[in-house]
Amino acid sequence: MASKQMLRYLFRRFLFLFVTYVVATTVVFLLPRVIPGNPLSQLLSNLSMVAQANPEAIRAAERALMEEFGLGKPWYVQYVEFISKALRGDLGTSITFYPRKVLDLIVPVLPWTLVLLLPATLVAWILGNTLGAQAAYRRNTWVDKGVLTTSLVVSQIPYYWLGMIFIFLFGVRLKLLPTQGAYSQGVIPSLTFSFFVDVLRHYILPFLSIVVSAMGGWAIGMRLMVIYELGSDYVLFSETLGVSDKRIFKYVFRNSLLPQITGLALSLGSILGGALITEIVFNYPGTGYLLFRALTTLDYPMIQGIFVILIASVYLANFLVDFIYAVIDPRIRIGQEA
Amino acid sequence: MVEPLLKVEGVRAYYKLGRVFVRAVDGVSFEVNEGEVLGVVGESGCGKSTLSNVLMMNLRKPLVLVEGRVLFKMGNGFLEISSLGREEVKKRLWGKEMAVIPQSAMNALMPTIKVRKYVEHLAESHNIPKEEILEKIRIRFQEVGLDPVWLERYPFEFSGGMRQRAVIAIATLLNPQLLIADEPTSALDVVNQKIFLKVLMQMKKRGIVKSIVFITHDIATLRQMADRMVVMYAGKVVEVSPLEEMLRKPLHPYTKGLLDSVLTPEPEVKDRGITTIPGAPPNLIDPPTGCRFHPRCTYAMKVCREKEPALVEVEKGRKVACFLFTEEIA
Amino acid sequence: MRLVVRNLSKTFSMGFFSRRHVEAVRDVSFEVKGGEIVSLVGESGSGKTTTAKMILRLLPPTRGEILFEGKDVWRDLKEREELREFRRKMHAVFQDPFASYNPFYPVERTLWQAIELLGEDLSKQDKLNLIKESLLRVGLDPKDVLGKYPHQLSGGQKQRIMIARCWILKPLFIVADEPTSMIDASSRGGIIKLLEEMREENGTSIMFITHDLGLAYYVSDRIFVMKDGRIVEEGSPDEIVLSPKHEYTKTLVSSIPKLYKRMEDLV
Amino acid sequence: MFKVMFKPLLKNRKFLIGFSVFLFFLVLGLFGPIFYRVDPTEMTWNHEKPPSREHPLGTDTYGRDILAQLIHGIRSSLYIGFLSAIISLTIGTFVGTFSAVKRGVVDETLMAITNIVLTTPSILVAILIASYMRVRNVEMVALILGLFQWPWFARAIRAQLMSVMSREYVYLSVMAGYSDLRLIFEDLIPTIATYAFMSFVLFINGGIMGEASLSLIGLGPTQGISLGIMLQWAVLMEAVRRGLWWWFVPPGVSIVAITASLLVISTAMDEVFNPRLREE
Repeated sequence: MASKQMLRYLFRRFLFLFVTYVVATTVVFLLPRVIPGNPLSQLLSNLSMVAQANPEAIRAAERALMEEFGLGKPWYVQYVEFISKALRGDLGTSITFYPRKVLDLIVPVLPWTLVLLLPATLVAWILGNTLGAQAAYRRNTWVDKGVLTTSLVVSQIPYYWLGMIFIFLFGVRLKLLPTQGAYSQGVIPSLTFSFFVDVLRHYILPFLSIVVSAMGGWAIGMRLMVIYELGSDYVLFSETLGVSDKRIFKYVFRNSLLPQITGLALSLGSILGGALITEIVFNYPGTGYLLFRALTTLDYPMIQGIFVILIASVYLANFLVDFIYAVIDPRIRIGQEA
Repeated sequence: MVEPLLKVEGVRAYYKLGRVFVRAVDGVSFEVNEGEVLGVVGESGCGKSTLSNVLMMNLRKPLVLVEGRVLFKMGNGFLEISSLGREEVKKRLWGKEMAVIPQSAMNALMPTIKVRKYVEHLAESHNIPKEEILEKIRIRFQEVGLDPVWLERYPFEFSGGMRQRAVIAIATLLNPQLLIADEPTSALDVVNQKIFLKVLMQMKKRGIVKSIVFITHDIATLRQMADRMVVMYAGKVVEVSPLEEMLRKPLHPYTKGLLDSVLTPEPEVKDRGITTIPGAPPNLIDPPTGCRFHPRCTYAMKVCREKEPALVEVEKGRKVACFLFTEEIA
Repeated sequence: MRLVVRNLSKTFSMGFFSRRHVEAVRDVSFEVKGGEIVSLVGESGSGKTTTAKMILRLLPPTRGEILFEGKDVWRDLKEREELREFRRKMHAVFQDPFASYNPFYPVERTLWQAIELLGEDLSKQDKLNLIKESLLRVGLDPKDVLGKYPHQLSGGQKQRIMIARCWILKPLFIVADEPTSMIDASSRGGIIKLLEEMREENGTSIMFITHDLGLAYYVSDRIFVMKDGRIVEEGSPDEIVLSPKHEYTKTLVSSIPKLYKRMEDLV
Repeated sequence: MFKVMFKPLLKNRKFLIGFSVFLFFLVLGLFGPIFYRVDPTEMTWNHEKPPSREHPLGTDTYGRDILAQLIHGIRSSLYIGFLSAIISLTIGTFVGTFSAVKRGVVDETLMAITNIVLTTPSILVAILIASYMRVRNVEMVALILGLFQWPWFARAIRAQLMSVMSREYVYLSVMAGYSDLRLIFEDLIPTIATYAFMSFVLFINGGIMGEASLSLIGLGPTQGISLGIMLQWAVLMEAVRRGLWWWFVPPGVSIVAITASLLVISTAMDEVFNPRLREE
């Protein structure tokens, strides 16, 4: 199946994403060093100002910070150190949780984010596209108008605000579902059925807030694509040949879905951003929550580490989407511009 | 003798745009006979493409049938397809009894599946066994000069001329009696145009299709294959004549004007010179009164402005809608 | 010689990492005399439009030279005034009457542009009169045209206004790039006649760029047949059409449907 | 020219609804502070009171008036939205135009950069940049947001310009001796104007959303008030779990209403100007 053209396409995409990733990590490296007022040295002086609390720990953190960012060395040495460490998986040491390693702190929270984000994104994508296609197929009926109007509004609701509303309605008012965390406080994670149910009950509201508000955007985009496709030559020709409506709709759905796949790749970043903030609203123990704590305590090594990993995962997901696209669209598989 | 395959009787088909109507096909009557190639000619905006949709009863809003009947020969009698709904006509006739070769054959095939798959879907829609139809398409592909291995390819791998031939092969797969070709050659270079015409004529010669309606603005192309001509102007049929007679002696001034504006690389054309019909085709929302051609006609008389000429047989097999002929007779 | 084209070539390069080269025009040479009408005939992709753009100084050639009135179009026109002079003397009518007008302006903008290019010191009223005269000259009633937007006029009318633009400029050379291919057959003759009259009155040389051998045969003094970027045959219309030499020209001539002869090998 | 452009819009119901809603919030943000003269930062002893005659939208933990906060918040959120939209539009137009006009290596380099920024998760980078700034004023936040919104616009502008520049009327203007600058102003800009306006509307949208996201995690403007900052305070004070709906509902509703109305405006414009969507 995998033709030469497809491999070439995938290699090109990989190369591009790799270059992009190097650029992004370079930006992560450069930012604290070029922003006016040098935030790092400011952090240092902040630390020494509050040093009366625990001078020992503060000094250790200070050393760590100096070490972490290689301050005092020429910038290119710092850069090489940063990159080589990152490649070895060494993302540095946290300041807040000194002396724990950043990577060790991130790894346990990542699964929570993945478990929330991936299913929610996929479900929203599938539901939104189905809804949009149905609306386009019934263009100018009340179904279409209803879907379009609702989608236009719903797509503009930030995930986290919908989360707030859900917490208030289903958690506070109706008391149906828990309002925060990934599982009840005091419960020790275990592989039991009751724990699973507990996790599921905590999962519903954050999951739904992402699904509902992400769906609208896909529905709008898909509706537009299907409307375009319905007017295309192959649809008109198939009709005059007596190809069944059901089959034609399948054609249209399939061809409209292709650009939506690219759309998914492009919006992964903003979906991730929204999901992270949703975690904060739900006190959900994922990466977003960890990032929030790092931000409030100015734990720069941790912030950097989280970003190096998050950006990498966005690009990885991007590549996966590219791969799927190449498998589905023969024009790429066989090597013709779409 | 000649039997009609399709009859169009007093058809008016308008586009409804808000409160106004575009009278694209406005009181048109003619027949398509069995075994003939009927050429429909006219300038852009005269209603020829709308006519192809009317022949199929492929009416979608804003296009509506206002008046008239379209009859298609089924068995021994005629089926009034204009009284059926679009879905009904589609189910009973499209693909099987009548098929279209569209203007843009370039993109007419479903782009993201293999041609074989598409043909299988076509079979499925018509409840025909897959094996049977695959066997048929292999033969049909060879007949149009395509190697059957191309069935395993995607449409975008085909060149323009090949796509056009694949479209003919697929459109004629269920041996429709009537084939409607709507400006099928306009996107092709001349060499491929000729190949296309050859393939099309072979389809008829082999009896795969009975009759062909060929819609175009290019009289020189029609001249190669048409038996009779229908000349359309501003939503009306102005002349129906056998091709040779029309070339020898065009009746309607518009037909004459069209013929005299044809430019082909021939010494006769150079000697004849090229003429222009003054003015431009009218707006079909508010067409001129009387004969619609009168503002551009050098022979226009008073009656042309006031009364609408009917399409009347003036010689055997020749009809014209012009007072230059009918007034004398009357 | 009004126009001399020598060894003209154009190569397009595409792609950043893996460069691909497309030779659109290869080593094309020809000459056009004053008052002569020639045609460059070829199918799409033959390089005829690229050639036209290079002559019109819209696209720089990769190699070769174009001499217009003895001056190299791409090398000798240094001064702004020299360039304007060239633009006045060499003009064009394009294929697509819809794309020839910016939809945001009334159609007469194209005529005001010509008057401005003319650079003569006229009063506003004189200029307006000139515009009206030019419209009358191409068979249009100024009343029907002035103040109208492109979508309100027919293709034939728009193409006539393009010729009115040329009439204002009275250039020495007109490149007519498929001027009749997108308008109705019934108005084609008028456009051709107007261009022929430009030659009669001002000795303008005209070069038709077309895929339509019928048009070329009808109007030209000489025809150049292009294929894959090269001129494969050149000659008088009768030579090209009645006794073609090159294999490609033969196929081309035999493939074109004629009005007075039915193709024998069709059925 | 503008008459030709905007007349069909005024007949489109979607456009009118969207525009009215947006206008309402714009007027509220611009003139609200003049008519509702309550200081949004003034603390009173009325803590966390639900809506009443005295405080139409209630008060927060410090007894500050929510309606006053809302009006001022709308004002600065709109300001940030506009500012970031102008920044995005400027960068996008510049990159797109330069790419289309210069072609060749310039084009390829610029497009490579554009694609890199397009693939980069912009909100994450915005968070990262903001986290390093100890003091952030409203303009800085707008700049951070504006810096990452432009790529898709630049690509679209480039594509449109490339297609326009191969149109005959541009050649004819060149042949009439137009200078590059005159060509840009008379022929190129009007062609991309409607698209640019639609994009501008969506950029405002993105700016408002982005500000809310940044503020919610404490990276918004360090001074003043915005819709995002209101939400941040509500989250910090656990307003949601304590059922203080009047605190977090109004800013959220305002964000959704403003951004949705902008989206409706651009959708309606697309329907009017995009021939493929027109319903004949």
